Order: sequence, then structure tokens, then C-alpha cells
Amino acid sequence: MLEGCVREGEAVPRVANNRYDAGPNEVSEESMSDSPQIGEDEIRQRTRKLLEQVHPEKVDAVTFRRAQYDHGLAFVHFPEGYGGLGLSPKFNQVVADEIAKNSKVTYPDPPIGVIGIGMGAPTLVTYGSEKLKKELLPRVFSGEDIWCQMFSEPGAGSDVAGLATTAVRDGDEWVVNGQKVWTTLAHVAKWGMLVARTNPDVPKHDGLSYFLLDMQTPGVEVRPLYQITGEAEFNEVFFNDVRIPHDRMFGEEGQGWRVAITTLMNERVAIGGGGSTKKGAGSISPLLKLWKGRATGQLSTAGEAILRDTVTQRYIETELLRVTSIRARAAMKAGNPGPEGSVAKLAQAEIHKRLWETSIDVLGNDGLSFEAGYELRQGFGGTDNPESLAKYQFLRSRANSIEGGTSEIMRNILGERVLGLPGEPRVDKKVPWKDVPRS
Amino acid sequence: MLEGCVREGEAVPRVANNRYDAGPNEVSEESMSDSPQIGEDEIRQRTRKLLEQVHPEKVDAVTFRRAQYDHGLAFVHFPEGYGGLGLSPKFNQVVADEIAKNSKVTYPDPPIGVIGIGMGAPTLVTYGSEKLKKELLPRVFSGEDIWCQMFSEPGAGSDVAGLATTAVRDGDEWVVNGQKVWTTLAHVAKWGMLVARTNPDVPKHDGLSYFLLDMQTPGVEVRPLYQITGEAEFNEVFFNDVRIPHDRMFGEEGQGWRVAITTLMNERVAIGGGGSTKKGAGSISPLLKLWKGRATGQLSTAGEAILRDTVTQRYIETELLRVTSIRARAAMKAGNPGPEGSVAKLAQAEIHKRLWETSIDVLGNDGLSFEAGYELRQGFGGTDNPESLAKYQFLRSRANSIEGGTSEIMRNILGERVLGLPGEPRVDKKVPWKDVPRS
Amino acid sequence: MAIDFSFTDEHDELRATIRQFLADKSSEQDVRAQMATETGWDRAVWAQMAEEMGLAGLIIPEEFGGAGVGYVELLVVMEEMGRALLCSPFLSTAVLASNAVLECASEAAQKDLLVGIATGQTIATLAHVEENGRWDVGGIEMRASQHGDDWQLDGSKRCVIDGHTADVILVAAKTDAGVELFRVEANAAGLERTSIPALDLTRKLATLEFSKTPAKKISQGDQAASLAIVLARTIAALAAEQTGGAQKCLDMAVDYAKTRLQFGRPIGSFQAIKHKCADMLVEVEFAKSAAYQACFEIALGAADASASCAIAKSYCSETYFHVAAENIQIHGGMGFTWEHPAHLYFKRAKASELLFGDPSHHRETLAGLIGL
Amino acid sequence: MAIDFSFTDEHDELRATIRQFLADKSSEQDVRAQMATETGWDRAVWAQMAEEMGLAGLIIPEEFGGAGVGYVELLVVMEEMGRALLCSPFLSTAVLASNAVLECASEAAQKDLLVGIATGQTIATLAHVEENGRWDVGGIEMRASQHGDDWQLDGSKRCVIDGHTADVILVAAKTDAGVELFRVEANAAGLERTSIPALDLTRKLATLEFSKTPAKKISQGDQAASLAIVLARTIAALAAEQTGGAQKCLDMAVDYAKTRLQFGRPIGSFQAIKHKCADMLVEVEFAKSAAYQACFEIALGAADASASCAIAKSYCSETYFHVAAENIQIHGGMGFTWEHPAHLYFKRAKASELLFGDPSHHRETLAGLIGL
Repeated sequence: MLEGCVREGEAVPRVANNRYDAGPNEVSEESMSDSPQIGEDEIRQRTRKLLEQVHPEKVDAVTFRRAQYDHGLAFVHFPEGYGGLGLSPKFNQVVADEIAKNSKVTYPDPPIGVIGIGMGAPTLVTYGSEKLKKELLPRVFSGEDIWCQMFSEPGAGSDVAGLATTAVRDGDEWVVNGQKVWTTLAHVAKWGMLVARTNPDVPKHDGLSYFLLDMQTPGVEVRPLYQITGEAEFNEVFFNDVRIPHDRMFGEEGQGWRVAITTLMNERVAIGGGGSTKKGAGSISPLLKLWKGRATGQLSTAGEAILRDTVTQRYIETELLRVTSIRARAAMKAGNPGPEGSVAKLAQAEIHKRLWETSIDVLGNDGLSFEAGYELRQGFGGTDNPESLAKYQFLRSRANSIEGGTSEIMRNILGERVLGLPGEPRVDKKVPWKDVPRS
Repeated sequence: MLEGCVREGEAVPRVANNRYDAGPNEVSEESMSDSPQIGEDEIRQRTRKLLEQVHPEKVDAVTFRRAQYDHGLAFVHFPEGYGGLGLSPKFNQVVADEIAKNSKVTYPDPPIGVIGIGMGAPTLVTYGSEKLKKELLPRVFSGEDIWCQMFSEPGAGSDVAGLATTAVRDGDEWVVNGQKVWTTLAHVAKWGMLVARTNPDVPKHDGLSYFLLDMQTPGVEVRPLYQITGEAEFNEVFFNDVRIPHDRMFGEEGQGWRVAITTLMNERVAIGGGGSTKKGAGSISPLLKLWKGRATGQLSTAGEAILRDTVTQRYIETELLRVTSIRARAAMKAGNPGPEGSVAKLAQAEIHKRLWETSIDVLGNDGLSFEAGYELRQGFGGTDNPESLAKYQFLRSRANSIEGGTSEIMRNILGERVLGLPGEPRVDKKVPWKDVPRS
Repeated sequence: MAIDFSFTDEHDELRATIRQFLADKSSEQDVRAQMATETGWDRAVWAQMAEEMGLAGLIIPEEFGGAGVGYVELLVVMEEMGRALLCSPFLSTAVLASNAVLECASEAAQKDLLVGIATGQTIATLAHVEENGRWDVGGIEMRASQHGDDWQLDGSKRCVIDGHTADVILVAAKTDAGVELFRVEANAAGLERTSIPALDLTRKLATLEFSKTPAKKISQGDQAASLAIVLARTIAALAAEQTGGAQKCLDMAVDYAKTRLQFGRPIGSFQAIKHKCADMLVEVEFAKSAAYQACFEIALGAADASASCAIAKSYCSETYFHVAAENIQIHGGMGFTWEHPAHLYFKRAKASELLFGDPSHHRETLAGLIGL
Repeated sequence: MAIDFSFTDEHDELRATIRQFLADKSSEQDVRAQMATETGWDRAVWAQMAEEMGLAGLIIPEEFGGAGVGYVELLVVMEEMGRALLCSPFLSTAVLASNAVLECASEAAQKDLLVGIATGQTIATLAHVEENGRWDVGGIEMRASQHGDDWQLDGSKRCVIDGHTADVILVAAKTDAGVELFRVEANAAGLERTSIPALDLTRKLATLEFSKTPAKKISQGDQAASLAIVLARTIAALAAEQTGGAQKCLDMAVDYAKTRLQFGRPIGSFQAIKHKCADMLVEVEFAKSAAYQACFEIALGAADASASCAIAKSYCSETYFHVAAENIQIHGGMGFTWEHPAHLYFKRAKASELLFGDPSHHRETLAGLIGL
């Protein structure tokens, strides 16, 4: 999602400087039952038991993952009966390791399921009705249902809490009108997490409610949103008198912001730079390949020396991003998340833009061509060829300093939440939402 | 002066984006009588007549400049009887040229007189009492009296209108208490232009009054303010029950801000980069000399190429600063000051800091020594030796982005007055000064 | 008397005329339409520019049917074209090729070509870059072979602006005399033209392959020095175009910052955005200073114009790219979408930064010229 | 298992102890006092650091009377010293000279010297830079001449840290075997030591002139490779010092931004200042990552530590200079005065950037090491 409401998020618990410091445990702590008797060995045993009953090498993903859910090994940090065992989230890794150890075939979370499994499930288990939990948790984990998230709006980007999509109560239903944007997977999703304004007469954070929307409901229109590369990673979603049963509301009426924070807290965003990669690996490696394979002769000796120095700076930046990310994870493990996480998000955006600019400079005249072309199409432009990747990322990376919180908002967060600098005078607080100027 | 109240200056006339766009004519327009019959030839004649009576080669500066004043050739844009002829300020140059043409010896405005002649006189002629004008205008022009300006305070830098030095009425006198800072020439000045708060119960700009203070008055204490180089270009001035006669007030009680603007409008600050210099001349030339005379061998071939590219960038920046300044003056002459002036002030500060940093990098290990030493002393560290100058300016130039309006304030001015972007919510407007939080 | 880089009323009128014309003929919609075509520009508009506006022959002497005006007028025109992101063969034909013919070609050849260019009949371009990728004259390696009075060209030329649509291609190739200029017709035998899929769809480039391609030598003796002047003048004009594009990006960003509200305030009231715009303004004003100085010096025949041209191309390239990128950032998510024009300027900015050599190349040239 | 660059409780205790010690012994007042002296540091404090805190011999093996701890402890200590702007011969004696002796000297010579260093009796330094100004081993040109068993040195050495106060000067000079290490006593004949007027008064440098100066060769065979390691480890430690100084500048700026009111608001509530501080924070965190990685890798004997050392010196130098400059800017006029400490950090930052080679020099080293 391109929005970044946790960036602004006055309501975010102090514990997490921003969502990059927050893991699933934010939720699990609440729902964790003490079962001291269950330790790592017990988990491994239960996993092997699961494998005895259904083995990935013999069944398909849905069958296996449904069984994994029934054994409480889907979200071990969820309560028993909801795909979990009420344990610490760290045991999820134990389950995965044990499966990998005993099966050539594994069925990890599918990329397309990341929103439902990573963000939807924790929200559902915390705020959903009993009926919805029982019905939907297994299906989201099994991959049968794809979820999407609908928070951002054209008029509510950095200021997502100012959103204007309305939901009006009508008997046992809510009638939704408005528009959302930057919605990944909306065109294939069964369920959508929707935040809408149910009360315009209170300050913006207090008038929001959270709904689970069946994307097949009449009045929901999904349109691809094409971007700088000609591709559409995201969608726009329009609501025209869309009706949602009241029991699809998560939390209470007016609690929408709080529920939304839970969703975002659980967004599984790798801390900047995917720190687990080795030196010279990760985002820097295409540039290193391009540099080593560059056509010589185009640059003068001096030009080579200058560009080489620039490439070396890019290497240093990505290397330090990697180390900073490792430090961030170490700090989180140690239970005292420092500034490293927020720092990494801001730094990564700026570093990656420079990184791909330099890659084009290394390509020289070859950077003048764009072989992939700009036909409008849906999808992500993944490629392994360093040159094509550089040309794609040169364009795509412009959004790095916008999506998931603009660099400007990140600097506010670092300044206010990390450094403790005072905020600015606010004209949109303690004022009914309907009285706050909007574009 | 290090302060920059015009930067903030809500009260500045729209005509001038900031004081760098403002020439003496800002004032002269008001006091200009139409005498169409007096043209350039007449001015030249009158100047030659002056030279027949008193010739610089035969008399001293005071005698000559007093005579020049009596002939109305001191400030030709001032009214007759006050050292002027009520003409356009452009004729001042004609007078200077004519004198230079007819005398080997000339007595131009002495540097030490710049504040009195450039800023004091226009303020005095506009707002001073008849008595003060008659008494002081000749003396300030002749160089007998040195003036200084006392606006900024430790607690009022960018926000100079928030100043806290108080003046309380006591019969025919005002009693002043408080402190000023960044006061050039205060230790040698006879007269000081002082802005003090005479009413704390009204918004900050409305409670100020403007005084001309005899610096020899009991209770005035001047202390040198030593800076990063060990030198003191500026002073701190302390007021302890200092008494000023009421007739030394310029303008009315409460008009102090308006009078102060007049003073600052007339500050003769060369537009960035002293645009009249030739290519490669001016602030870039020491670096060019250092580069051409550098000790080779310390840097690798690549190191040389990289540093050479950096030096070239410094050349480009200073060259474009020069051209931008020429464009700014052309725009002013044409009567439509564009953004170039404010742009030049901001750019010059940042460019000069980089320029002198690069100079140190060119010096390499020689940059580790500071031959001038840091003994605390009064004065300006002028030098012609490129190496010493680079080392001095490397330190001194840090203030370029602070004095005369910080670069942050300049960006506000460019954003709001030039680009027309909206201001921020203000907590210090329409509020009695005494209720505005201060550090 | 020293130049003060100010424009006359005539210049201002010219600017207004061009801006109005481009508002009609080069709207965002028009630009997107041309981007999608193989040709890349509109023949009808070009005809109008040539016949009604006299733009095709702007710098061509009147004796050859041109307007015969100077580089200050060219500067004004290029600024406006850059601002409107005009898709046209102006840079290739009216600037690059025209300069090449004026500087390098024999009088007869000039007459032959310039009249056609000025009337808009002839689209022309210069092909000088080769596989080695160098933009300076020193990179020219192609050798022309003589057969009696006829010449033939073999080899390939890269990054030829409008190379796939030009009627006449001026090719720089080596003879025993040095670097000389050859005229090749679009339909010449053994000429293969391939339009490359461009990063910047508003200006098409082509790769040209020559095999035993008949060519007419239109220069007398070594043109290395003259070609260097042609390239210097072309980058000065391109710098003016970049400046116009940069100013447009600043205007877009400022307008958006005034009207886009978040947190109940225009985003331009936040210093994060306001100061970004202020820094963009400084860069744009400096870019103008650079482009203006280069073009005014050319107009006045200043001896050290080449140095100013190098400054202009290096500074204006960096400025245009930076403000185009910041414009996207200030627009947030919308600035990153296909439907918003911000990316069109961003791509034009990067492409024009690479065309004719990148900033550090021109800084190196400058360093040499000023003896660093 | 991979390093995660986290500190143990012991490290945290060490940090707390050092910070407390320096709060007592290296207040701003103490620093200014030492700046004004010829020596440049306080013998009593040094004695305490050696005897009570065991800092002089921090990285010297216990067999030689040192603490024998590793580079992570050194990192912690250097960070705190940089933060407090401590004036002391720690860098010259406990880091540079100690490493040189450990890496290059014969066991006997090690015993001779290290015990004295560890106890604080001996101030030592390394002299290797010469007129050519190069900081790498390749710049060493001075030739030692042998007379029987005795050696003599002639020529001059530059930028010798604490060179005017050191009791023992280790000189790198050439023999037929290559670059070797010589020991020269402070009172040796024909040794002239001149303290230079330093930009950074908190760390004194000297020029040393040798003429027929008797010296003792303490190495066996070419030490070029070992000396390179010594320099790499020294810049890693210096990078940690720079990081500590940078963190202090950030802290000063943030504290001031919280308490300084203008326009009725803390200046830190303005995004212009807030975002400046945020960017400083990013740089300081990255500088920590750089210094930590280098020192952790040295501590673990990693093979590619030299690359990390080059990264650390280049990145931490630029960060320290930048945040020290921004700290002045955020303090406004006051930050520019002599009485405010901001300029002390600014000068230390620039001097330590130049010491041991500037950032582009180390980037070039890095580029070579990673095969760019």
C-alpha cells in the first residue's frame, strides 16, 4: 500500500516507533495463554505428528495448510481453536523449520496471501466475531481466500485518518460510498479490510469504523491504477451504495482507527534492505554487475574514476543499510527497539533512488532505451537481468520515498517519536472532521 | 549584523521581497521633490563647482565631505538642505564619477561609516526630528560620527520582532534595560540605532519603539563577542537603566518596527557574489590559485580527477552566482525585482560554505594547520594569501547561512513571498507579546 | 558593455506567441498522442511551425530562407518547447543539423539543404555517435571510403535523434583530411534505420547501420573544430529546453502544494514542502543563469562561449533531473501514476541529461577550457 | 554465527564507567584548558587512565601488562572519548603505536615498549607521513642508513600525532628489506620536533626533522603489509571516536531545538529544524553501523575487516563533519561564537576527516578491495 497512516498515527502505542518495529507479537501478547509446558520440543513433536497425518509431498497446499491450521500450527501465537496454541510467535519459525526438515515439498505463505495471513488474520482474531473467525481464519491461512486492504484515498494519503469514504447505518446494514486507492490485489481479493467514516461530527480519528467487505458485493468497482512503468501494481476501488452486514464490522463503531493500527502493526515489512543478505548481495549486486561489465571507452579516465567513486559510495550506503537493519533486528530481539528501524525505512528509500540513478549512469547511452516498453498492463515488473532491472527500478524506485509513509512523514516520526522534538501547531485536532478543510 | 528581521518581517512592503532587492530609493521616493530641470549635466556642473571651492587634493576628508554635504551632493536623493537635492539616487554615482574624474584623491564612504551613511542617514532623514537631522546628518556623512545598529538580541534572532529589551517612559526620558547582540562597531560608535519594547501588552510588532542612543550614556556596556576564529567582529551591548531623551525617538511610540524596516531596507548589502567581478575572479579565485599551486603526489590519479571535478563544480556554482546577481541587478534597474535577489542571498551562503570546504580539501594535510592562531582579539581577519584566506573563510563562512537571515528563514521568504506558498499556523500573532512563550 | 542577460520586449512577445501556439498544439493530450506514434511528432504541426511561425529556419540566414535570428531568440523558443514537452524534430533539424550545415558545409551544400529545412520540407539530423558511445568529436571512428568521385559509408551510428524519420542524415566520418561531413538520403541504398524503444517517448532515437551506403561529402577538409562548435551550440540550446522543463516542474509542484490539503492545511504550508520548493527555485534560477549566459555569449560571438555551454549542459541537466524528481515526490502517489504528467518530465529530464554527454563529461571539458 | 553488532552488559558497564570518568576529567572547561597548553593533554589524567582504568594498555596483551581486551571494548572507549572531546595521547599511544608494535616489532622490542605504554610511563606515536603527504604505506620514502649495527635516520616526517610530547617515536622507514619500523627516543641526537599550530587544538600534531638521528630497528623484514593492517585498525578506532563526536553534536542540536523558542515555538517544532535533525540521526546511525562493523570484524579476526575499516573512515568522517556543521547552523549565531563548544567539534571533525587520508582516498582503497 502506498499510504502510511501509522506514519501519522497519533494513536500508535508508544512501544512501536512505527510499523517497521512491530511484529505479530503486538497482537499475540493479548491473546497468549500461558502454557509453560509447551516448549520447542513439543512443537517439533506436534509438527511431526501433523506430517504423519498429512504430508506435503502427498497432498496439495490447501489440504495441508488446513490440517496445519487444525493442529494449531498455523499461527502458534493465536489462541487454541483458532489455528494457534497461544504461544510466543517465535515458535512459528520452529514449525516451518521442522516441516522443511521432513519434507522436500513445503507450502509456505504464498506471496499473494501476505495481506490476508500477515495483516488480516491478526486483525480478525483480535476484533472479528466468533462466527467470522471460525469461518474465515482457516480459509485465509489455506490460501482459499485472498484479502486486500482499503485504507488510503485520493484525498487521504499521508493524512489517511482524514479519509472521506462514508458508511451510513441502514437497519442491519451499512451503506458505503466513496473511493479507495493504492489497493494491492483488490482485483483478485475475496475480502477487503475497509475503513470508512461513520461519524463526521467528531474529530477525524474518532469517527472511523472498520469493516470486512466481500469484494463481490454489488456496487464495488475495481480499476487498475497504472504507474510510471506502465504497469498496475495497485488498484482504485469505487463504492457505490455498497451494503455491508453489521456483523462484518471489526471492533465497535468509532473504533476503526484502533483496529486499523492493529492491521498495520502486523504488516510484514522486512526492515530496510533485507538485512540477511551477504555483503555485495541484495540491491547493490545488479549495479556491481553492470559496473564490472560496463562498456569501456565511453568514459574518459577521469570520468571512470569519478563514476567508480560514485559506485563505491552506493556500495557503502547499501552495506550500511544492511548493517543498520541487522542492528535493528537485534535491538527488537533484545526487546528494546531503537531508532534503527525507522531510520532504515527512511534511508532505504533515499538510498535506493540514488542506487538506481547511478545504475543508469553506468549504463550511459544504453540508459536511453527502455526495452520493456510502456504498454499499460497489470502486474509487477520482476526481472533478473541487471540491465532491465536497473531500468525498471530507476522508474519504480521513485515511489520508495512515498509508499508506506513518505520520507517527509518518516522525518516527522524520527524527529518527534525518536528524538522527542515537539509537534507542530495542529489545525485538524479536536475539531469535528467535517469542519477540517480538505482538498 | 547577524539578525535578519526582514526575513521574518511581516511588515515589509510587498515591493521588496527582502532587503537585497531594496535600494536607497525605497526611502528616497517619499522624500523626492520633482526638479525636472536638474539633470546629469547640472549635477556634473555642481560637482565641478564644489571641486573649485574645496578640492580633495588640498583638504582632508571631513572638510571635503562637509562641503559636499552643503552642496547637496552627499545624498542627492535627500531633500535640499539635508545634504541632497531631492533627485533620483542614481545621480549619486554621477557625483562620485565626476569627483574621481577630477581628483587623484577621493574620499568615498569609509567602510566604518557604512552603517551610519547607508542605513542611519536614510532613517534619520525620514523619521528624525528637525534638530537631529540638522545636527547629525552632516556629521555622519563627514565620518565624524560612527553609528551602529542594535536590533538583535540573544532571545530574538530570526524572530527579532520578539525582542525583549524594554524602554519605560519617565518624564521626558525613556529608561532602557536589556541586551543586544551581533552589534558591529558598537565599541567605536557614537550613535546607536536601538529598537526597544515600549508596550508588552500588544502583539509583538506593535509594541516597539525606535531610539537613537548616545553610546556614551551611562549604563551602556559594550563587550566584544568572540567567534569561531577567535576574533570579535561583533559586540554584545548591555543596558542598565540607560536614559534616552524622548526627542531621540524616531517616529512615534509603537512605530519602531516600521522605522526598523526603513533602516534594513537601506542596508547596503551587495547582492550575492559581488556580481561585477569577472569570470574566475571574486571568491573562486583563491581556490583556483590553490588548485593550480597544489602539491601533487598527495593524491592518486583517481583522487586528482575526483577533486578536480569538485573544484570545477565550485567554479560553476560561483560563476552562476555571479550571473544570477547580474540578472538580479538588471531586474531591479528595470524596476521589476524578480526572485533573483533573494535566491542569490540563500545560494551565496550555501555555495560559499562548500567553496571553502573544498579549498581545505585541496590543501590536504596543510589544512590541518591554522597559522593565524586563535588568540581572542577584536577585528576582521582579512588576508590576501590564498591559503590563509581559505583557512580563515573555512571557519568564518559557517556564519554565512546565519547572518542577515538564516538559510531557513530565506527559504521561508522564497517559498512565501516569491512562490506564494501559504504560511504556517502562527502562535505569536494577534497575541500580546507578554503572552507569547519565550526561551 | 557587459551583458546583463535581460530580454527585450520583442523577446517577451516572441515568448508569448510561442507559449500560446504550444498551448494549442502541444497540450498534454497532444504529447501523449505523439508519444504513442512510431514517427513521434506531428507533421502538420511541424509544417505550421515552419511556414507560419518560421521556427524551422529560426537560426538559418535569410539568404537561405530562414529567419536569421540569434541565439537569444532560440533560447526563448527552446525554453517554451521544453516547458510544453513538445514532440518535434526541432532539436535535430533546426538546431543540430542546421548548425552542422552552417558550420561545416560548403556554400553550395548549404543552399541545397538549408532552404528545405527552413521551409519545413526537409527533416535533417546529425549522426556522429558510434558504438564507443562517446559524444565528443574524438569518438568518431567511422571511415568514409572514396570510389572515384563517390563516397561510401560503412558501420553504425547510435543515438541519432529523429534518425528514423529524418529525410537527410548528416554523417560525421573520417577521411584522410580528418573528420568530414557527409550527406546521406533517407532512402539511400544500404542504410538501415532502427528506432530504439526510448526511455523518453517524447524524443525518438534511432540506430543507423550503413553498408556501402552512398554518401555525398559536403565539407572541405577537417571539420573537427567546427563540429565541436556545433555540439557546443546544440547543448546550449538543449540547456535552454531543460530550463524550460525545469521551470514547468517547479510550477506544477508549487501549484499542487498550494491546493493539496492534508492535516487540514495546504501541504505547501509545511516547511518540508515549502523549503523543497525554495531549493528548487534556487536551482531553476541558476539553471536560467547558465542557459542564458551560454546563449547570450553565442549570440554575441563571445570567444569563451564553449565554457559557458559546458556549464549550461552540466548544470541544467542536473537541475532538470532533480526538480523533475522532486515534483514527483511533492505530488506523492499521484505523481507516480501514468495518468499524471510528472513522469513525462522525469523521463525527458534523464534522457536529455544523457544526450550529448553527462554532466561530469562537460565538467571535464570545462576544466580543460579554464585550465584546471 | 553472524555478528549482530549488539553490546553485552559488560560493554554497557564499561561505557557507563568511561562516560562518568570523562564527565569528571574531560568537561568542556578541561578541554579548553588543555587546548591552550603546549603539551595539549593532562599528565595526571593520563596516569589515572593508565593506572586506575587500564586504558593505556587496553588492547595490549596481559603478558605485557595490558588489559588484553578486544576492539569492541576499544570501540566503546573511543566513542565516549570522541563524545567528550578528550584531549589525550590515547590515539597515538594506545591505538596507533600499540598496534604498530604488536604487528611489526620483534618480541623483545614488544616487551621493551608495551609494558611502559600499558603502565602509562611511555607516550608513543608512529611517524610515517612525509612531505609527499600520503597516508598509505606506499608514501614512505625515508631511507634508514646502517652503520655497523647502528641505524641512522635522515629526513622529515609530517602530521605526527603528539609528536612533540611522545617519549618514543616509532618511525617507518625503508631498508633493503622494505619498509621497517624504527624506535627513536625523544631526546635522540639530531631530532628536531616542531608542534604545528593546529586547526583542531584538541589534538596536537608535530613535524619531526631527523638528521643522522640514531634509531633502533625493532622489526625483522618488510612490514608494509603489517603497517597497512595497523593503519586499517587505527582508522576503525578513529571512526568510532568520530561516531561518538557525531552523536554528541546530534544530542546538542536536539536539546537546543527543544528549548530554543522563536515565534513562540520551540525551533525543533519547525520541520526545517526537525527534518534536519532526522537526517542527522540517520547519518549518525549509519556511522555507528560503519564503525561497529569495522571494530566487530577486527575483534573477530574477519578476513575482510580492511574493507569495513575503509568504509568506516570514509563514512564516519563525512557524517561527523556534516552533523558538526549542522549543529552550528541549528544553534544560529550562538553556535558560531567562541564561547559555545559547537566549533570545537566542528574543528575536530574536519581534522579527523583529514587525518589518515580523506574519504575519497578510503573509497578508492575500498573499490580496490572489492574489485570495482
